[in-house]
Amino acid sequence: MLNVENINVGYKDLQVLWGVSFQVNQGELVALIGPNGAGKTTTLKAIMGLRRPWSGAIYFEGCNLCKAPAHKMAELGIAMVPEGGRVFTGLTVLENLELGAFPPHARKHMAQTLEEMYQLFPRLAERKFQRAGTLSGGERQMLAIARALMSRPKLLMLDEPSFGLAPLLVDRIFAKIQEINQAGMTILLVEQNVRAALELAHRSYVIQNGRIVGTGTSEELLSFEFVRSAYLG
Amino acid sequence: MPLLKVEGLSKSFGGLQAVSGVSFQVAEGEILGLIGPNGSGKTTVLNLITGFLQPNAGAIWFCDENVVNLPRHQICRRGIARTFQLTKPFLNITALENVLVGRMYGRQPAPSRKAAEEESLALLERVGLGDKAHSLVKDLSLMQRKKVELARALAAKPKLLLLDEIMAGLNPAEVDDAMHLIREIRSWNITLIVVEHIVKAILGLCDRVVVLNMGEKIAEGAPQEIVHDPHVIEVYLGKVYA
Amino acid sequence: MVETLVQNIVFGLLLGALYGLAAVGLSLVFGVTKFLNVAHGELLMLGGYASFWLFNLYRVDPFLSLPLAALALVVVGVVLYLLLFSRTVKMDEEQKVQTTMLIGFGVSVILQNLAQRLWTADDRSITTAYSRMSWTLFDIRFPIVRVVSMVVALVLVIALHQFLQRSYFGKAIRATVEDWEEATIIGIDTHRVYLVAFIIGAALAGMAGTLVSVGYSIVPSMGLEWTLVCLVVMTLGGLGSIIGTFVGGLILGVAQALTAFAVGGAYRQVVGLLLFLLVLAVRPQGLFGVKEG
Amino acid sequence: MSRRDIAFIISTLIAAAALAVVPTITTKESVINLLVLVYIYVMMASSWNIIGGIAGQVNLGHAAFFGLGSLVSRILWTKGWPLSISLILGALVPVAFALLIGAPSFKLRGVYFAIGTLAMAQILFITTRNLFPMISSLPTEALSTYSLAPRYYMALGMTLLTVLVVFWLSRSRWGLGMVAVREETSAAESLGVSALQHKLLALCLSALFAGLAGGVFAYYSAGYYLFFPFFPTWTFDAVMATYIGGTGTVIGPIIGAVFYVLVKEILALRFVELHPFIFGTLFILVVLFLPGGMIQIWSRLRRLLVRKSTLAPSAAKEEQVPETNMVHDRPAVE
Amino acid sequence: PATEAPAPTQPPTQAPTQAPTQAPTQAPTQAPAKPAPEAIEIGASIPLTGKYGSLGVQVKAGYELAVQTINAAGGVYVKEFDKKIPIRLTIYDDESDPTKAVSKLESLNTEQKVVAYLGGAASDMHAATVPIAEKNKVPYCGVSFALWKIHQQGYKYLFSPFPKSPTQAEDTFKILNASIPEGQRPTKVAIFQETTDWGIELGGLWKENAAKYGYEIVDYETYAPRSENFSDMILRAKAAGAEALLAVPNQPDGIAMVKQMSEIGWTPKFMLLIRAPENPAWSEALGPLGDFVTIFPGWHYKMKWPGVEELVKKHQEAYGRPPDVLVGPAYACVEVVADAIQRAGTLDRDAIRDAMAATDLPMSMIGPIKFREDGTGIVLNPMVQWQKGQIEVVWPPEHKSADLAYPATPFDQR
Ligand SMILES: Nc1ncnc2c1ncn2[C@@H]1O[C@H](COP(=O)(O)OP(=O)(O)OP(=O)(O)O)[C@@H](O)[C@H]1O
Ligand SMILES: Nc1ncnc2c1ncn2[C@@H]1O[C@H](COP(=O)(O)OP(=O)(O)OP(=O)(O)O)[C@@H](O)[C@H]1O
Ligand SMILES: [Mg+2]
Ligand SMILES: [Mg+2]
Repeated sequence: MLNVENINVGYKDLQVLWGVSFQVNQGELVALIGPNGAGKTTTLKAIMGLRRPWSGAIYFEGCNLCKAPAHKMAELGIAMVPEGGRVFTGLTVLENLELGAFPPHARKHMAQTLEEMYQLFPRLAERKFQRAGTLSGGERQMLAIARALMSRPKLLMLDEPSFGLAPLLVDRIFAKIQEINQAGMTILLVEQNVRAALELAHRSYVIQNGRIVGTGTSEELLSFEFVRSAYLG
Repeated sequence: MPLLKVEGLSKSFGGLQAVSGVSFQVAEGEILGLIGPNGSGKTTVLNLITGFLQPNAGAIWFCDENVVNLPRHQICRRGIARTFQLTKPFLNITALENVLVGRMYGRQPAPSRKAAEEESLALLERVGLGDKAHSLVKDLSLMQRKKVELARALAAKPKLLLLDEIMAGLNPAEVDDAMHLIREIRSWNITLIVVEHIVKAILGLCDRVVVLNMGEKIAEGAPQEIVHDPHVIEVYLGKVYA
Repeated sequence: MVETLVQNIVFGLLLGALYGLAAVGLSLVFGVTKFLNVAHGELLMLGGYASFWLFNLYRVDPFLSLPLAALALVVVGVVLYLLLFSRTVKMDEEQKVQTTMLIGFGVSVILQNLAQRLWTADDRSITTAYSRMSWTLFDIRFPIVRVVSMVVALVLVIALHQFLQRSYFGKAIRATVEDWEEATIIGIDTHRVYLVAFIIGAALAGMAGTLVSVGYSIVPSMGLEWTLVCLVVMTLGGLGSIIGTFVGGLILGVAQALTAFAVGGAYRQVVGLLLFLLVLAVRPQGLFGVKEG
Repeated sequence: MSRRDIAFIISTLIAAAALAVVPTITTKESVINLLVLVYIYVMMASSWNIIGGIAGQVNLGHAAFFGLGSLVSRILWTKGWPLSISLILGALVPVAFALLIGAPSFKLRGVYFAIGTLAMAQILFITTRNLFPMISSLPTEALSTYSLAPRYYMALGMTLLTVLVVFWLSRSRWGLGMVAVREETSAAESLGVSALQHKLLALCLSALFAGLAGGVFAYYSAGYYLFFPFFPTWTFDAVMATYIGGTGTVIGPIIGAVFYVLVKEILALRFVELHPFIFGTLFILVVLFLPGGMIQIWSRLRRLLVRKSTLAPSAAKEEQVPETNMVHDRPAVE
Repeated sequence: PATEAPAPTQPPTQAPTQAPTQAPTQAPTQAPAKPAPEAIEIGASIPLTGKYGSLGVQVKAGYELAVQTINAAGGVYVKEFDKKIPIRLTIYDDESDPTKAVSKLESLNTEQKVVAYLGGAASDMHAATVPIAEKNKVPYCGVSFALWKIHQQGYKYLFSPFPKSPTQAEDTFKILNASIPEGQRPTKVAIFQETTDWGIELGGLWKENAAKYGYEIVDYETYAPRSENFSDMILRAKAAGAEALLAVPNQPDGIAMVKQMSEIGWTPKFMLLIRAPENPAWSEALGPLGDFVTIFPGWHYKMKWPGVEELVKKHQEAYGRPPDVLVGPAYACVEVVADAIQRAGTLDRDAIRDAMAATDLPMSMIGPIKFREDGTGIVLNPMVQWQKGQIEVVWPPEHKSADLAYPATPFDQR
C-alpha cells in the first residue's frame, strides 16, 4: 500500500534521511522506532509531502506521492497525527474536529464520525467549545488523534501518540489503535514507548541516524541485543 | 523548615476549577513527584508557583516568603526556575545564548560574560547538547529544545527547579539517562518538583509523590504507596505498577 | 444647534462607513494571511480610478461600476499574490508580517508612480447628476450618494461576515492562518485559501475606492493616508473581527465629526486618535478583539 | 571582548576616520550634504533597531522622538541657547516622552503596539502642525555664515556614538536580556529578566538617539517646518532601512540606511522620471531574495563558496559554525 | 539625470554629458577674455511626484517652454563673452519632500554650478528651499506661492513675480466692489482657514481688510488640511447667513467642500477658493458644481499679453491642451532670469542677483515685472472664474474674457 523507495531528505544543507526504504501493506500495523533525532518525524513529513525528498520515490496505492501537492494527501486517504499534540490553538475543540473532516469523502460523514470521537474521548465532548490552546497537554494529544481520525483515512500515521499521556490513557489509546487497525485501517506508528509499540505492531523498522538499520516482527527485533539495550533500558 | 509550602491553592478559568484547595510542602533536597491524569491541574500548579498565573486563593511560601503576586522575574531571582511543557525556547538565537540568558540573570548572575559562557557550555555538554551549542534553536528538534530549556533553567542557579514532562517522548533507555541526570541535579543542592507520566521515572526518582485529580489532591506519599492506592489506580494508573 | 449636531453625526457616520469598508479589506487579509499589505491604500486608489475612468469615458454610473472595479482589483490581486506575496506564505508569522510589509511598501511606491504617470497627479472625483441631491428628514440632510455608499458598505461587510462565520471555508481560512503546515496535513490547499482571502481584500479595497471617488476625491498619492486610517480602524475594532472593524470605522467617523463640532476642525483627527488610544488602554485587544491566551 | 568585537570597533573607527577626511578632499557640497542625510538615516535606523530589532517591539512612532528632538533643539537653539545644551535637551525630552508612554504602551502586543505607537506619533504630528504652522528658517545673518563642515562633523560624531552604543548594547547583558524578551517574553521572565525594565530601557535608548538625530537635523537644516520631522515617513524610512539591512543586527541598519538613501538619491538624480519604479522594484527584489536583509549577502556568498568547495570538507566544517553574537543574522527561509 | 532644455527637435530628457545640440554657431567677433562656457546652467528642484505633483508638472512645462524659446534664438547674450550662450536647465524631482528638495538644490549648486535657481511649487516647498538659495548665494526666482512671510525674512536672493497674500486679500474686496453694485454685494463673509502658514496669513489678511471695504466676517473656521468632512463648518457658515466663502483649500479639500455644500444645500453667492480649482481636473471632478468659483491664479492663457498666443500653441503641440495657470508665471521666471543675466553681462551670481533686483521688464508672459525691496513682484493679479466648465478671466477689465458671474446659481438648480 505504502512504498517508500530509497529516499534522501534533508533541511537546507543538512541531510537527515539516507536512502530510507520500507513498505506498509494493506491492513498492517507497522511501527517505526528509533532514538531521538533519528529522522522518524522527517520520514512522516516526507510521506505527507511537507518535506520533498531530494531523491527517491514514495508510492501510495501506486500513486507517486512526490508528484502530488501536499494538501492532496488527505484526499488520497493519508492522515497524520503530528508530533507533540499540534492542534489549531485559536479554534475551539469542535472546530478542530470539524476541520479534520476536510477531504470531501470525510465531510459527508462528519456528524457520525464526530459522535464516534466523542465516545472515544469523552473529555473532548466536555471541552467542545473551549479554545484548543487552553487544553492541557494530554487533552491536546487526544484532540490531535481524534482530528486525524475525522478524515476517515486509509492510512493513519501517528507520531508519538502516547506523548504526554497519563498511563491509563496510554493503555486506552494503544487499545484503540489496535482496534482501529483490526477494523481494517492501515497504521504507521512512530513511538518511543518501544515495548508497547512492538507488542502492538505486526512488523517494525528501526531507524538510526537517518538509516533503516533493522526490520522484522516484534519477536525478531526483541531478540536483537542492540534493540534491547538501546530502547528498552 | 520546608523550602516550599503551598497552602490552599485554588485557580479557576471561567467556570472550570482547574486547581482547588491544593496544599503540599517540599523539603530542601527532596524530589517531589507531581502526577495525575491529563488536565488534572499539574501544569497549572507550576504556573501558579512561578507567577505565570495568579491564584484565586491560597498562599505559596518559598523560603518563608509569600511569593504570590511577586512578578515572575522576582520569583526566579528568589530561586525558582522551571521548564515548559510546551517548550518556549528563544528560537532565533543559539542554544548557548539561550543558556547564557539564564546564566547572566537568574539567582546568581555570572560575574562576567566569559565565565558565563564557559559555565553555560558545560551545562549544555551535561544535558548532551554540546555539539549543538552553536546551532540556532529553531533548527533543533523538540527533544533538543527541551534539553536547551533544562540547561537554561539550571543556569539560573535555582534552589528549586520545576520540571514539566521533560521525559515525554523519550524511549526507555533515554529515560534512564534522564533519571540519572535528575539525580545528579539533586546532588548539586537543587530541590526538584517533577511532573511526569512515565511511572518508571516517578518510581525511580521521587522521594514523595503528590497526586492530583480534577484539581484536587487525592493522595500523597511515598511512590510505592501511591502505586498501590486504589483511587490512584482507578483514576490514573489503570493497573498496579512495580 | 441640535440640528447641527445631528447633521454632523450623520456625516460622521457616512464617512465612518467608508473608513470601515476600506479597513475591512485590510483586516481580512491581515487576519487570514498575516500579510500586512501596506499597499492597501494604493489598491483603493486603483479601484477609484477604475470607476472614475469608466464614468469619465463611458459615463458608466459609479454604483454600476462597483463590480467592475472589484473585478479589476481581483486581477491586480491575483497578479500581486502570485508574483510577490505567495512567496511569503510559508514564513513564520512575525517574518511574514515583516516581509509583506516591505513588499507592500515597494508595491505602493510603484503603483503610486504608475498611477501618476498614467493619469497625472490631479485629484479626480466622480460627480453624477444625483450627487447634489439629498433626502431631508426632520431638517436633517441625507445625501443620496453617501447613504447609498453606506448601504453598499454595510451589505458587503455583512455578507463577508456571514461567509467567514458560517461557512466551512471560513473555518479553513482561520485554520490556515494559524498553522499552514497543519492545515496542509488535514488537506487544505493553503495557497488557494491565501489567494482567495487576498483577492477578497483587494476587491473590497477596490469597491471602497469607488465610493471614495464618488463622495470625496482620489489622487495617486492618497494611498498612505488611507492605509494609515485603515490600520487604525482595523486595530480599533480588534484584529480578526470583520464586524468589529466596520464598527470601528463608524466610531472613528463619528468621533471626528463630534470633535469638529465641539473643538473645531483642526483637532478632528487628533481626538479620533486619542479615542483610539483610550480604547486600547481599556481594551488592549481592541473593541471586538479576542484576548490572547 | 572577543577578537571579532575588537575587529568591529577598529574597523568602525577606521571608517569614521576615513569619512572625517571627506570634507577636506572634496569641495562638492552635494556629497557632504548627501552624507549628512545618510548619517541621519543611519542614526534613525540604528536607534529604531534598538527597540524594534533587538527588543522586538515594532514601534511605529519613531518619528515622534525624532520630531521632539528636532523641535526642542531647534527652538532652543534659534532662541539663542548654546548649541550643546539645545542638543542635549533635544535628546532628553524624547527620553522623557518615552518614559511617559512606555509602561502603558507595553501593555499592547504585536500589531496593537505598532498601531498604538503610530497613533501616538500622529497625534504629536498634527498637534505640532497646528501649533507651529510657520516655517522655521535661519535668520539671514546665520545663513550668510552657514557652513556645512561643522554640521557634517557633528552628524558623523553622533552617528559614530550611536553605532558604538548599539554595538556595546548588543554585546552586553542588557542586550541579551532584550533579545530574550523579544524571542519569548514569558520564558525570559521565568529566568529573571524583567521584561518591562528591558523594554523601557530599549525604548529610552531608542528615543535618545532618535532625539539626537532630530537635533542634528535641526542644526543642519537651513529652513523647515517644525512639524515636518514628525511626519510618519520618518518612521517608515527608518523601519524599511532597518529591515532591508537586517534587523536585530548592528551592521544591518547601517547597510540598510546607506542603501536606502544612496540608491534613492542616485536614482532620483540619474532617472528623473522613472526613479520611483526602479527604486520600488529594486527594493522588492532585495526583500524577496534576501529575506533576512542585505546582511545576508555575506552569509549567502559564504554558503555558496562552501558548497563549491566540497573538495575541502574540513574547511567547510569550520565555516559552518555560526557566529556567537547574540544578535543574529536571521537565516533565510528556504 | 537632468531634463535639459528641450530644443524643438530634442526629446525632453537627455543625459547632461551631451553638449546642447543647438550650440551657437556664430563665431565670436573678438577674442573674449575667458573661454565662454558652453551653456548657462540653471536648475530647479520641482515636486513632480507626491502631493504637489499636479502643480510641479505645470511649473516644469513653463520652464521648459521658455528655455526652449530662448535657446531657439541662440540663447542669452552675455557681454563678458560677447556671445549668445544657450541655457541648460536641469530639473530634479523632489517628490514633494522638503529634505529631498534641499539635497537636490545642493546638488545643483555643486554639480551643475547653476547661476540661478528656479523655484519649485507650493508654499511649503518654497519655504524650505529658499533658505538654501540664500545660504548658497544663488539667485532664486520662483512662482506658485503667495506666501508673503517668506519675503519678510530679509532674504536677498529671493525673487517672486507672483501675486502675494496682501495683494490677494485687498484685491478680493476691491474686485467685488468694482464688479457688483452696492446693495447686491455679498457683505457677510465666511472664511475657512486652513491651518497652514499661507492659510493663516491670508485668512488673517482677509479678516483685517474686510471692514475697510464694507464686509463683515460672520464665520471664521479653521481646519487641518485633508479633512474629509466639512459639514460642521458648512452648517455653521450657513447658519450665520454667510453669502461669500473665502478659502485656500488644497484640491481634495476643495472638492470635498463643494460636494458637501451642495449636499447640505448652501450656495454662497460668491466663492473664492484659491489653489484647488487651478487645473482642469476641477470641472471634470465636479461638473456644474464647480462653476462660479473664482481663483487668483497669477495668470491665465486667455489674458491678452503678447506672446501668450504663441505659448498656447506650443503647449497645445506638446501636451495636447492649453497651458495651465502656472505655466505662464513659470515661463516668466525664466524670462526674468534671462533678462537679468543679459543685463548683468556676466555669469557671476551676485551680479545676476543685483541685476534681478533691478528688473524692469516692460513685458513678459505675465505682463510687466518689477520687484519690490523684499523680492515680491509688482505684477498683475488677475481673477478668473469657472463658468460652464471653462475658466474665464473676469479681472482686470482689460483682460476680461467674461463678466463675473454673480450671484452663483444655487447648486440644486444647476
Ligand atoms: N526544521 C529543521 N531544520 C533543521 N534541522 C531539523 C529540522 N527538524 C529536524 N531537524 C533535524 O533533523 C534530524 C531528525 O529530526 P526528526 O524530527 O525527524 O527526528 P525524530 O526521529 O522524529 O526524533 P524525535 O524522537 O526527537 O521526535 C534531527 O537531527 C534534527 O536536528
Ligand atoms: N488558560 C486556560 N483557560 C481555560 N482552561 C484552562 C486554561 N489553562 C488550563 N485550562 C484547563 O485547566 C485544566 C488543567 O490544566 P493543566 O494544564 O494544569 O493540566 P495538566 O495536569 O498539566 O495536564 P497534562 O498532564 O495533560 O499536561 C485543563 O482541563 C485545561 O483544559
Ligand atoms: Mg519526532
Ligand atoms: Mg501539563
